[in-house]
Amino acid sequence: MARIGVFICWCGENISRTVDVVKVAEAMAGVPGVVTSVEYKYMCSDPGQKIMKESIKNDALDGVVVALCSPLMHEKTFRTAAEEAGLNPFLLEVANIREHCSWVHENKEEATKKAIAITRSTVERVRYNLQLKNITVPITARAMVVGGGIAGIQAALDIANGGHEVVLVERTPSIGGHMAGLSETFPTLDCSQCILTPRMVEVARHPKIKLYSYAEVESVSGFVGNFEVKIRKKARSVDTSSCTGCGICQEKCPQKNIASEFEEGLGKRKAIYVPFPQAVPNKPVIDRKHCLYFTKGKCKICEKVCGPKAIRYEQEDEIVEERIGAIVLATGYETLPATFFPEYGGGRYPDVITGLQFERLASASGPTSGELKRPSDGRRPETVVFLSCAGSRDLAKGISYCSKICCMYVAKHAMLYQHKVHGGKAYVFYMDVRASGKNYDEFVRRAIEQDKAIYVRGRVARVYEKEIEGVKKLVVKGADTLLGEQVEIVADMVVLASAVKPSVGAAALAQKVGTPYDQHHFYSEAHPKLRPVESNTAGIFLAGAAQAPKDIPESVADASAAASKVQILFSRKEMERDPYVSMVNSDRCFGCFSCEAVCPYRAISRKEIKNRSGEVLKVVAEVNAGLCQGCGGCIAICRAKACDLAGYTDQQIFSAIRGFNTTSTYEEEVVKK
Amino acid sequence: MDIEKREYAYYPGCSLEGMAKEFDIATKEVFTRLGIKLSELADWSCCGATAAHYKDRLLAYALPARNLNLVGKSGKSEVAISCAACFSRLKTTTMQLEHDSKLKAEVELVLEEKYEGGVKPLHILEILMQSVGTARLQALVTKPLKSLRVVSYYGCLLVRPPEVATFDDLENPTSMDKIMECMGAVAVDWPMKTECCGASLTLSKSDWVLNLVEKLLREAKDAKAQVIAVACPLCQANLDMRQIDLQNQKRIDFKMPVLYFTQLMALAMGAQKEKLSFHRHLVEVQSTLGAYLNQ
Amino acid sequence: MSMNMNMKFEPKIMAFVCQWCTYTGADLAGTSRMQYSPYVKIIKLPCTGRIDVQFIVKAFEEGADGVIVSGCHPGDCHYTSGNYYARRRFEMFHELMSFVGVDMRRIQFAWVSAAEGRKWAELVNEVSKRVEELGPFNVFHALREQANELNP
Amino acid sequence: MKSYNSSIVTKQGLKQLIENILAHKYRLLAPKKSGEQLSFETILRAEEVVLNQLLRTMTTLSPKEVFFPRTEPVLRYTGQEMHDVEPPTPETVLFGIRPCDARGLELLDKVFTWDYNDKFYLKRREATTIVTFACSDQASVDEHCFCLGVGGDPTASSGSDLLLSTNGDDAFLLEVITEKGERLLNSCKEGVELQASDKRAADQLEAIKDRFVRKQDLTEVRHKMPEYFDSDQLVQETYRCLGCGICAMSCPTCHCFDIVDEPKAGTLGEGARVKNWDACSFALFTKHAGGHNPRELQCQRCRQRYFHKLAYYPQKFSEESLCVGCGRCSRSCPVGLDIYQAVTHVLGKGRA
Amino acid sequence: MNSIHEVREEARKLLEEKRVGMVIGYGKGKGKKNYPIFITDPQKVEELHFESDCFYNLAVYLRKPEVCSHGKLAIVVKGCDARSVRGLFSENQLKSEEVVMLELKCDAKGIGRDKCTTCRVKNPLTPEEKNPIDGEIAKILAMPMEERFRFFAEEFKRCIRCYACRQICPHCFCKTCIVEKSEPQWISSTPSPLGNWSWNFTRAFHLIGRCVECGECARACPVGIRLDILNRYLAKSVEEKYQFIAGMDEKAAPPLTTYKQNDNQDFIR
Repeated sequence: MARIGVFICWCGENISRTVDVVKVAEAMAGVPGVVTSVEYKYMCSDPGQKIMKESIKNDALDGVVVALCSPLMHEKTFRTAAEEAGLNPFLLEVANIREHCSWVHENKEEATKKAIAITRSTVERVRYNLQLKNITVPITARAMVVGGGIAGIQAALDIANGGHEVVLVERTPSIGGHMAGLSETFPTLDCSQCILTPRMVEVARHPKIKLYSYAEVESVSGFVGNFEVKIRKKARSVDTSSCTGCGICQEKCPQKNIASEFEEGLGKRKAIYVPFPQAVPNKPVIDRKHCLYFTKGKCKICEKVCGPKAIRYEQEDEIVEERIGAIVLATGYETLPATFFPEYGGGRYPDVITGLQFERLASASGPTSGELKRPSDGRRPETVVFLSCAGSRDLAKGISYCSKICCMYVAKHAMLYQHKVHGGKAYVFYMDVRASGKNYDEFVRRAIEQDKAIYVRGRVARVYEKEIEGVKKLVVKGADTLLGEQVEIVADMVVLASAVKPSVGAAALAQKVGTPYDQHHFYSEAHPKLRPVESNTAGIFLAGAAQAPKDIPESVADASAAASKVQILFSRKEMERDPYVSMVNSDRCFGCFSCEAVCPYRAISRKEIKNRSGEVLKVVAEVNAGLCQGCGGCIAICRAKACDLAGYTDQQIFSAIRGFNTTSTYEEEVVKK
Repeated sequence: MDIEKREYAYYPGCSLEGMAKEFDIATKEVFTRLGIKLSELADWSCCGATAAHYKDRLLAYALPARNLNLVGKSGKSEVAISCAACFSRLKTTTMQLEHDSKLKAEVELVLEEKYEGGVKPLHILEILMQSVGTARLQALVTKPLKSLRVVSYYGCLLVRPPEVATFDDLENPTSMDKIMECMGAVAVDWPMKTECCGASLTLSKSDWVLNLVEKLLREAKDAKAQVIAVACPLCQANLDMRQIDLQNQKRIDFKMPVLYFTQLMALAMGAQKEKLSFHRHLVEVQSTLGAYLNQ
Repeated sequence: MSMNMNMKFEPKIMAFVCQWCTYTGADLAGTSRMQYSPYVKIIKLPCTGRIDVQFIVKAFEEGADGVIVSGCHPGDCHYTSGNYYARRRFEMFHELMSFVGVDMRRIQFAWVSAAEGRKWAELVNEVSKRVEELGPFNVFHALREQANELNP
Repeated sequence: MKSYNSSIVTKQGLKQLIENILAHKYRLLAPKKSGEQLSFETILRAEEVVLNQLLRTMTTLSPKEVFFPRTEPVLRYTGQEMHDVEPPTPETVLFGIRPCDARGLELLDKVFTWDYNDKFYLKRREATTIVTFACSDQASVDEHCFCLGVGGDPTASSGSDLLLSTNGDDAFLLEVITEKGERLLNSCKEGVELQASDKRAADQLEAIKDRFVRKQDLTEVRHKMPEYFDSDQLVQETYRCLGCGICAMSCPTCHCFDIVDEPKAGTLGEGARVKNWDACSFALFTKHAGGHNPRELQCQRCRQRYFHKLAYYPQKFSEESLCVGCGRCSRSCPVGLDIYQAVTHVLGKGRA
Repeated sequence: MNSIHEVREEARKLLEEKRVGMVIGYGKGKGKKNYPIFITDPQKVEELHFESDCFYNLAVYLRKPEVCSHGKLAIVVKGCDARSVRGLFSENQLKSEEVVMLELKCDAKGIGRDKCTTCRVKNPLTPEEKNPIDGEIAKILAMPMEERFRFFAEEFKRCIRCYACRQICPHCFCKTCIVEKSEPQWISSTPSPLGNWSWNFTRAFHLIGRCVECGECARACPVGIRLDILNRYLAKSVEEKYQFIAGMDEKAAPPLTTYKQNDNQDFIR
């Protein structure tokens, strides 16, 4: 027979005004197995808690119901108190008779009846509460950062400087990301490469950072603190340990007209190449799609000229395995290509370019060495039209969100343009100017007031080419909504601030890692306000524009925040978690694996049941308590009732249901008295 | 891509009975040459056009629904349409009634019969590009429109709204251009492909329409076009007829013939010019296209 | 049903709710002091995905006249997808229940977020009123009484 | 045994007799069509008894349910208190069972009395008068019947209190077998024309026996059975068994039951301990708490049933089998299992 | 395969080459009855038999331990059996490489309550037409709610819990059924009106998106409960709502173990 104590709170008048707490106590006293049932003015006060604690000891209670405010309020308080008194905290349940009863009902008899029912149901439930223990999970204090842009670099450095090993995985041949390709940065107009490259070098030299460039995450298994990651090192065709980075191969390579990814297609590169001079690692890679040896079977010039004999045509992709405790996803963004905008002639007119292309044109290290020239004919553009919100905030284009960084970089572009082409005209078409950030609005004002950028509030409907006096010009047709007029501008160049979207493959990576993403494939944070750099999957953290459009300062702040989350996790050898996890009765389980299908956390694995001679008798589900978050989806889908959820067992719910629907005659009489 | 069909139900629409008679004639001519039968629906009625669509939502769906049912009754599941507006109305109706059961019930009440659904309205451009294909079109050309500079004008309803008009790019349609190229002509890129001509405002706000038409014609002229190809009777009427007003009111004479694209096709395929009713156009055709007409 | 002829019918309605959205929404209704019908009693679960149809059947077996099932709106699930699976399960449950003749006005599924205290109060009132009008779930209770008669 | 008189009664007379039974407030149970089934149900109006039908079709379930219901409480509890349950025992007339069923009851009597007198069964037995209908129609016997092979007889009177059989087109022969039967007849014969007769069903219905296709004698089988305990052939014969409980539940002599505590829905702490039919073909029947099951395979469970019927019961109680040859189990088996066929087949083939 | 002769030949080969340990098929019993038979000896393949009253769903035997102990199996399948086998594949009860299906066109007429009249997988093994509302379902749908309730309650009341429906169903493969679980005992095991209702309701629910409409449950039921109507109705709903037909594609996820973000939620407030 159970020994249950029931403690009912008046909450001053909050409960007692509409619930006759004395009657509730009296009614509970008559319930079989309830050995003590008392009410008190403020149960949560020290003397109130003391009543409960003493009763736990003196009455040898093995279950406690506290009837008071919402469990979200004080469940923790009373469980801690119960533990102090020597009772397993999970043997205590809260009956919510304030938020769900006294505050929402006026009729005292009805409220009292309902309070009795709530408390009774909780008593019935608590009979079957189990002694639970928080779960401890060992932690491998080693992190993986995916993505070597500024966010990934920052996160890797912060974690490594905290004393933990970091594995940094970058898809392209060099780290640096988009930031390496930017000209100047807002709102200070300092040179992007000047601030970034020292960081890149630091990564290369850091003893705690293991860099896998030209590599991708192949698979992830395991759970927080205990991931096992397979990384595919793509064949570089160059032995990076013997290569000295002298660059002679690149110089001599005869394949020279390949559009450079780093130059956003505005410059050329060779088939063996280092993406940009400051690349980390500064080792070339052979682009097998364009290499003459790989496509035609002969050439091998690079091999011939290579002093240290570092060329490896026969190299294959290699899979390496790493044990990891936490993962930071910093896979960044890309922007919509110009071809996405046929109405602006993107792809048809070479002088309609994207913002990132403009960055390269404006960059001192770019294809024009920082001189602004039209891609079509190399002429200096006398008039440039910048279109912000190209694709962003445009439901017709399937993008509802604001790309956030464009307002600022468009202002920057207008400024840079003015600095480079004196007397040139910069028009900016905008919907709103969103410049909230330190010194941001001042920056935009400078563009308008000092650098005379002409801001036109409105959108552009069409851009088309027209030959005027023997020169191909771009006619920009739009609306000036402030004047309520249609405007037409004859320009030399059109720059689209095209929408930011997650990198290609972001969703595929999320699926490998087992973390959710939104309809645009941006990674979802666990809580938009309170847990912005954590994903819903324990041990997976987010940094930078992979989660939403972000500028550099934000990405860096994110990265440091994620790094700090990782270090909090790594600060202990073991991690404690709520014990609300699913469990499988392998005798009842017959391996249909419906649970596996519905588990959002991939916490269900398959276990073979063998006999003594090692033959597999059956395969059953097994819950990985490290991954399970306790949603209980597996239980509802299980026909055999082979699963159950600690803390919310079928038996507890069954009893709670029975407890609710039953008001014994005794209890009814108590109410009527 | 569909295997080429040999027969379609055909919905000409009111304009093609009247002022766009030549569109009807030319279309039939082209399809006959392609060996595709267009069986005109018996007892078809008006689709409601823009008028019904402005005035009465129910009527705007009930009228096309009636005609769609006729298609079903004729034993066909696809109906070919020349007029861009008719196409838009019929297609919109099929899509709307599929999802809106309340509207469907109302329409059925008006029709006094069940709306059966399952009919696919196809614009002839769609059929020519997707089922017939450029190779076959090219093969039928006997009198190529060599070096004739054509700008294709799609207007609004062939590409908008994008949910309805799905067969070509919303912002930069190319189907008519490709067909013109098949006919041997030079398909000139120009910026006004999908700009509006003013449509039915031609009666109530004729000055607006005049402005729009002027811009269109000017761009065509600037692009050195010799002729504008269209697929919509109202576009044709506006572009053609308003040139006379421009001449009268603004003293601008563009002399730009505006032809249905099937007229040009028929011509390239060797049809007799007399058959194609060029005389019905207001802007004189002979002087510009003489060389091609008299091939 | 222990209903005296001259007593008012007090429906028994059980609500199975998820702890993240609806339970918290009901708390909000409380802190906002919204007044509503006292006949609905809540059982808290981690997620609508945890709600087994067996709970609802059992509630009726034990004498419930109505049932509410409520959780996070689609897209808001704390566990990302529990409510999506639940939604399908409940749709088919709905199909089966109505096919075997259970008046589905007695069972209400809802999405009530943590911010929708008002919606919770309205939901409770609406379901309570509807079940009150429908009266006790006599056809089902009859099964229970027949079963109890077997154990005289 | 005292010999009682027989009488001839017309169809009309029989109907009157049934009406009188009802008028005397007996609870009358007889086969009645419900859905597509024929089952024993309480009769409220005489015309509900369709004589032709009950002669021709056998009920799916046996009448054992009248004495040994599929579920019945054996005690009740409220909180910590327990209360005895007295079975309701209205004076009952069980009308229209077959001679095999009546014999089945005699076999069950031994089970429910040998070490403990099961009051639930016995009180019901006591309160019930049994009016048997001999298998006297051409259609009464079908290809599943094999009572002759297990010591039964389509016209036997044992186990019955009154025995009815057809006598020409519109009349019946009514034999009084026991005093209980006589008491019933005496209290209800008002207005029933009884014409004394010296016939007995057994005498005039010899021809029915020719209808049997299953005549092989199984009574001697019990001595041979132990040899076949590990027979592969028996395994083969029962390989297709799926482990449902239809055979046991429709059997007039299967009597295993399960005891479960049933909480009373809508209450807490109240409930009853109930006795429910169980079946040795269920996998759970012999499953131990630790998970081991001594009868792991379905063929072992099947064997248990056959051996219980034909070997264990005869060893324990009498020379009779616990099978009365009614054929219900093979009639209802969804995979066509057949105790008669299995046993004759295996024995016919000799030792495996 | 086109005829039983080809099946016999294939079965002989499979057994002789030891590619399977047992062949499950139909054999001819006495009279005109056909029973499931289990052949391990290649000499005995001639006992395999097939005609219009071979109505069993043999897939049920694939989960019997004594059958499974023979290693790889071959099974004669009609449309419904094949659907069941594929359903078992999809729920990880069998591996496709462990079962050889010997497919036969079926013209079974069924027995008694024509379980085969609503069949749509006789040949080929794809649905022949859209799941029609059959008369019996229409009859139920025409009833007012309370009448429906009474109809099914009366049906279920007769249940004696022999569990033949469960035992004959290839898809009721739980080793321990929910009704055999105590603590908590969600469904009373006592054959009383209340427990019977919950039992039959729950079984129908558990078969949603899994039942292949073979009708064996209703055929087996000794007290004639119309379980088939329930299951057929649910199969129809699943097809309409989720475009899913059980046992057609072994790779397809059963509909309740998956979802779409835009699933219907008209019934949710």
